[in-house]
Amino acid sequence: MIAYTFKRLLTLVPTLLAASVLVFLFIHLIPGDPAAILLGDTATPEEILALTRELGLDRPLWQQYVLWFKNVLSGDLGRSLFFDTPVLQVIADGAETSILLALLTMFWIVILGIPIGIVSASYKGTWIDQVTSGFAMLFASIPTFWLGLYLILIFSVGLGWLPSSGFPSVSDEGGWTNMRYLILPSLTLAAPNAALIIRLVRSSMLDVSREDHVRTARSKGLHPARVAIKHVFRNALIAVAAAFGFTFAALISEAVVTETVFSLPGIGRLVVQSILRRDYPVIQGVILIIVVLYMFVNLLVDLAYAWLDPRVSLS
Amino acid sequence: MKLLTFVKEALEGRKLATAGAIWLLIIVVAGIAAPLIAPFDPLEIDPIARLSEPGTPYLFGTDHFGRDTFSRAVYGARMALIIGIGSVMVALLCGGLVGMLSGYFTGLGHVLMRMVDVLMAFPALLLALVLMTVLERSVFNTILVIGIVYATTTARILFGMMLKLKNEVFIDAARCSGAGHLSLLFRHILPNLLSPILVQATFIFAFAQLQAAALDFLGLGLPPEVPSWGNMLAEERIYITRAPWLLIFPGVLIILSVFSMNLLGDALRDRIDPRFKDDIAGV
Amino acid sequence: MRYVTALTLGSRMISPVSDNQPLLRVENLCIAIQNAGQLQPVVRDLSFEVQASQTLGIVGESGSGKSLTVLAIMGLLSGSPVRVTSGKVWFDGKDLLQLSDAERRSIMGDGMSMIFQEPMTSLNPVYKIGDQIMEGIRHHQHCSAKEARTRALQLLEKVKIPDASTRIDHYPHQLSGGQRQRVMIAMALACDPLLLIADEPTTALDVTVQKEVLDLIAEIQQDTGTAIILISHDLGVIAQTCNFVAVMYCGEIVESSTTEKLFQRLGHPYTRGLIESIPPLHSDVEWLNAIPGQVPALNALPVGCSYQPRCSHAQAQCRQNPPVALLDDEHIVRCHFAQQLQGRAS
Amino acid sequence: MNRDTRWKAIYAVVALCLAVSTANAATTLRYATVGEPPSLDQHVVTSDLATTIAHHMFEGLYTFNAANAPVPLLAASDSMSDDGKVITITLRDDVTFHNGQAMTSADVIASLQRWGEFGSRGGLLFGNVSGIEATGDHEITINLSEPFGPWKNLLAFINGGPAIYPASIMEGATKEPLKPEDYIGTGPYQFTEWQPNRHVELSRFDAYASPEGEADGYAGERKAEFDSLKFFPVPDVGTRVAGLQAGDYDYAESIPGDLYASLDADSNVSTILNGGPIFGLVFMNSKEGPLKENFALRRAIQTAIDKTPALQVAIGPEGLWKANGSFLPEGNVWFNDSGVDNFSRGDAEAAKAMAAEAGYTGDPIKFMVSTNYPFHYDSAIVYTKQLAQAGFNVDLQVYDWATLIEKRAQPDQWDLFFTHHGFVPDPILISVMNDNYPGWWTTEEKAALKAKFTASSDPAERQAIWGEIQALIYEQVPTMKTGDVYTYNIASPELQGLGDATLIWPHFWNVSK
Repeated sequence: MIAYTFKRLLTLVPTLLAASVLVFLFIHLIPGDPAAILLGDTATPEEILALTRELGLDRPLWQQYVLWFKNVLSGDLGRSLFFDTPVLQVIADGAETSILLALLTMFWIVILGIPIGIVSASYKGTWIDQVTSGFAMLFASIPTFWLGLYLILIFSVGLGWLPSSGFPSVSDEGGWTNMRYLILPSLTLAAPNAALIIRLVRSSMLDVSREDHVRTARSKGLHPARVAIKHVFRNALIAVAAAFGFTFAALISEAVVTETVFSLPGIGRLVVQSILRRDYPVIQGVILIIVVLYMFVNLLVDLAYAWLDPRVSLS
Repeated sequence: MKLLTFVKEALEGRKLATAGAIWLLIIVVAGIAAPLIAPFDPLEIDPIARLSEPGTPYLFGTDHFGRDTFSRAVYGARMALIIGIGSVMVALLCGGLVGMLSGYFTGLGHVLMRMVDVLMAFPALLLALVLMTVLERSVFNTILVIGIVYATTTARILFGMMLKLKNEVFIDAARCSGAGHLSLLFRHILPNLLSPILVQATFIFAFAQLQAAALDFLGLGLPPEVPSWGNMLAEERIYITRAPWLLIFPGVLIILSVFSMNLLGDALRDRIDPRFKDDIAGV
Repeated sequence: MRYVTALTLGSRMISPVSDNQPLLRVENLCIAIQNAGQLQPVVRDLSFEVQASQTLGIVGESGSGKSLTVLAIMGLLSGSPVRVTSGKVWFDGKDLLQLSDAERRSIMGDGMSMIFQEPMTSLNPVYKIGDQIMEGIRHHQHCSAKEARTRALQLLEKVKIPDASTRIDHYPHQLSGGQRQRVMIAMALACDPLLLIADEPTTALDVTVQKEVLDLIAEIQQDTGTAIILISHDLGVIAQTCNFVAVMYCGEIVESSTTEKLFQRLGHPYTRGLIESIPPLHSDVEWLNAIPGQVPALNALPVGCSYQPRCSHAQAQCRQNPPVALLDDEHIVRCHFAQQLQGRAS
Repeated sequence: MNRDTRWKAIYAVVALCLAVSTANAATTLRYATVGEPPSLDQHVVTSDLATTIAHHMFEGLYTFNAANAPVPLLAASDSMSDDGKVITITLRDDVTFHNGQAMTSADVIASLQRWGEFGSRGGLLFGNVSGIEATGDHEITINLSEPFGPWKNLLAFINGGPAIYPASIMEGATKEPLKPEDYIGTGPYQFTEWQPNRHVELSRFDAYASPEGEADGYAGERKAEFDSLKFFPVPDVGTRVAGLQAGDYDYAESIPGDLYASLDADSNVSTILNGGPIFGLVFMNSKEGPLKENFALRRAIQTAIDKTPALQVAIGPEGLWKANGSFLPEGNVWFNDSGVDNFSRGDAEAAKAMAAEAGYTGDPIKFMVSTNYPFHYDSAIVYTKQLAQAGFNVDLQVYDWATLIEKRAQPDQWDLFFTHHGFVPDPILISVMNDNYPGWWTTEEKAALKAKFTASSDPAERQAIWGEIQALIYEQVPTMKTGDVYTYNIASPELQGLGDATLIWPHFWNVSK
């Protein structure tokens, strides 16, 4: 397993290298001069030129890349043009929000998506199944930001139950009760993804339930719920786990929108804001880290896959 | 024609999916005949009539420019079609070709699929965001960007299908009877892939609507003057309480259309050749 | 030891020689399949009995309804479009069809258990075989994991899995087909069932392995005295293992007898067809006498005798429902010409 | 544990709980801003957002009273020589920095010098300063090469202005904005922390020495009632409104005009108008392209536009905008009506004729606008329609703000662009007066009037010269004013002492909850 993980990590290297070039290129193709934006309205062309030089933005692109990548390897993602602090620190500041948001969202996805999917599959063809599958599909069809706007309107402005926006750190005053700030955003984010998991659990369970070994399990006289969970769902989990990598990617994408709607100080909003501010080092850093994270998650998914399915051997 | 019967068979006995298909038909008609249906010019500004409530003559009310929301919604249907069909075409042309060629010529395939892997490591919206910032806001670029994002998944899926098909007996038979690469790919293999491609296309169409709306919301999608449902939501979102109709109508239109497309895609997928069932992600 | 069976054909009970209550008695069982809103009968008015410690073989081509019959007895039809429409299944003094689901499940895998056709797919790939055997034991006997494991180990040894103490922790994919079928048998035997149903247990196996598995089943029968229903499309297999045979065609029993008598005096032309299509072992055959034609579709059953369109002896008379003929007190045939044909048996 | 220590422990726990509960009861003002400020260093940053936060911790020598007149803040008094070339400023001697040091003339000199050399608006004043020196512990002298009228306004305008920092911080400080750890000022609140994207927090400065006198605009007594001020970036306006209504924020800035009526009627929300209006400006390219030196064509464009419908569409309710052609609003000392007849004629026919006469043949006119500011975009849409009716071929180019800023620095990229300007107390601070500002209006007529304008320190004379400059703007049209926009903010009704309107930036001294 360790050897396999190591090997997989090695195969990530070329992908990562290619991704880093791509990230770098994308960012430098963006129109907009960071120096001009930093200096604001009243800057003279001379001042802009001076700052451009100071930031090293006047060198050939490949030199900038080599320099950047060398620094990345030593753990230095550069300094934010906007905050004038190390990029890593800017990202770390946003990481708390994004990680907690992702965890809470995953929590909803799992506690909503999996049981509803199991129920839906167990009552296949009945009204229960039709209602749950119908709603799952409906929720997968709602634009995230639209849902978020209405959740704020109903639960924050209308009922006053939950905070509308922002997220004070859990290390600040309020401690873990600050998690209530993440309830609406995480539900918004979970809705389409839980819907996806419901449908996936349902369809893989239906596939598995047609398999012979389920009949064997039933012939042992086991309770249908036990058959559904231990034999059908457990095997369906293999396909579901494989989809979690995809869910993770969807989560990151939709977090960009959700964090914007709820003004959360997370990495998703950081990307949008940094694009608007032309804060190249931050955009590069965030995207690079997300790409690495995504590959890492995919590795975890593969490991989980092997762990869930004894037929898959890691070699 | 074969595809039409395929769709007809898929919809048999599925009331909700049939209702969805009818709704989509309405959207298509509205989109094509927009100038005939829309009572007003969707761009005509009328400061006096701004933020009028739904009623006559403004069926869906007006926005803060005093533009008729109903007319904009009708033209929005046209834009939804353009975005959907455009993205599907880009995704299928780029992704489909890459996927098919990679699956057919395995040597080349490994290289191409590695490149697809690299692109897939970028989460969809993030990739779209960065690409949109590099390019400028325009209908064409939006289509291109969304198309490229889904081209990666399409390439993957078609690659998988090709690997399965390539070893089927009838392909061997055709190969033995002297069919060339081109003829094998397009005369023998492609027809077998048409229905799964159609299913994939419905899902891309549906996702493209959501992606386009998200890009519009972030201010990085279609040019703001283009009447699209996403822009209508993005531009008027501060009026959520002041003029609720401005968010409800376009929002419901997006949801219904994506929902219908997903239902249709689901029905088609259930009808599809079991060989490919696992390959298509969908919702 | 003399086993006595009583088979009924149609609704008429014939010669219940038994002096004690049969272990299993199926009375007028009708099974139908839900198809586009209509109920399509698949098994019609089926009746038979199995005494304790008896081995009954049910033989017939695929589509004859033999598998559905045993699935109905087992109670495994729920969740499929197939259901029992009428009839009774008496097992151990209870009518299984009248029991609640929970009562039914308490019998499944305990008093009655089943081995399936596909050993490759009938085991759950994600659990160790030991755990799969233990699951039924723990469920029915409420014992500790340790006890269940000891029992599972004994069972594996009993079905002659080599190196059972290691194998118990293997996953199904690490075992060969024959071994998996042995595991299936071990699993079915876990709670010392009174009745073991084996649905084509050897069809998917190599010929050499087939024999080993059949021998094993026979041996277990000897040892434990469990009653067995063996289902096969291969009369040869049945002949090797069973002391009673029922031949099914189109959802009906067309002939039944002790194995011995069946081979002595062939009653039904269909049975004859089946026998002629057995490939003789150890001999080079150039062609087999396959029965011409196909099993008719359920919605296009012929009038009168169902076998009549394929039967070489068919006459106008065969368009009437055939009578039940008793060739012997244990040999029953459903054919217009039962008496005439038997003489021509080879 | 014996009896005694057990009781002690219980007391300690109770005391701790009390301490925690009072800590929780600490009053915090929660302010939803439109975004994240680039830096709070007032010398080099001109963002209004930065000043909204920073003027609670940094103070200048002067500030503005409610009538927008400059009055002493850290200064105690001043005098000027008869020739108007030597200014002597006496400093207050009771002022302490947040680091505990007392403020002396050394700090003031160091701060003014850095601002003069590197500050955004420092060059305007220091172009005329020949020397600056400490003439006592609490007295400084500024020597001017020429008399310079706007000096006190420039010293009072804290945005991009001369905040007073300790000399130790100023040592080696250049164009680079100060780091947060160097945010040391003299204001009623001091810097606590800045969590990027999350909040900027200021806390009460207990050793604050308030200026004397009744509060009047930014002048007079300053009392910090809150324990801390927290500024949260909430870029989405809908979220700012919802957040305030839901009670997550006490104050939210920059709210769209269309919501005014409903928010004003909402008893859970109070609305606060911003005193000084902002105004939109459409700059014309004086360096390149069809508009270069073609003043007649520029006037034709100006004639084609009717500003009112754009304001109606972009802002909404009547009370929140004014189709006012004077660069500074009515009631302000700089208000005048020279040239304003041409402000908003909206005469397509006349414009067509004027354009033909100016030799316009239908060349495309590139008009850049950003969607980051909805009112820019909304107005530009209306203008484009009007210009099209007058026969102009307008190529509307929509960018995000960052791209627009880059493009406008390149003379070959544009002919018109839309921006807006904040309220300023002295017209010299208006961007069109800056020769380097994109548009590059540098005609001889402008240069002559500008020289006259800065040389005078007589208020009446300066006002008259400003009138001439405004007339010249309407004649040469380096930029078109689009009208005054009164922005407003919303607050929780629990806030006491806000007043009905802010002067320029909202302030939270003398405000409590």
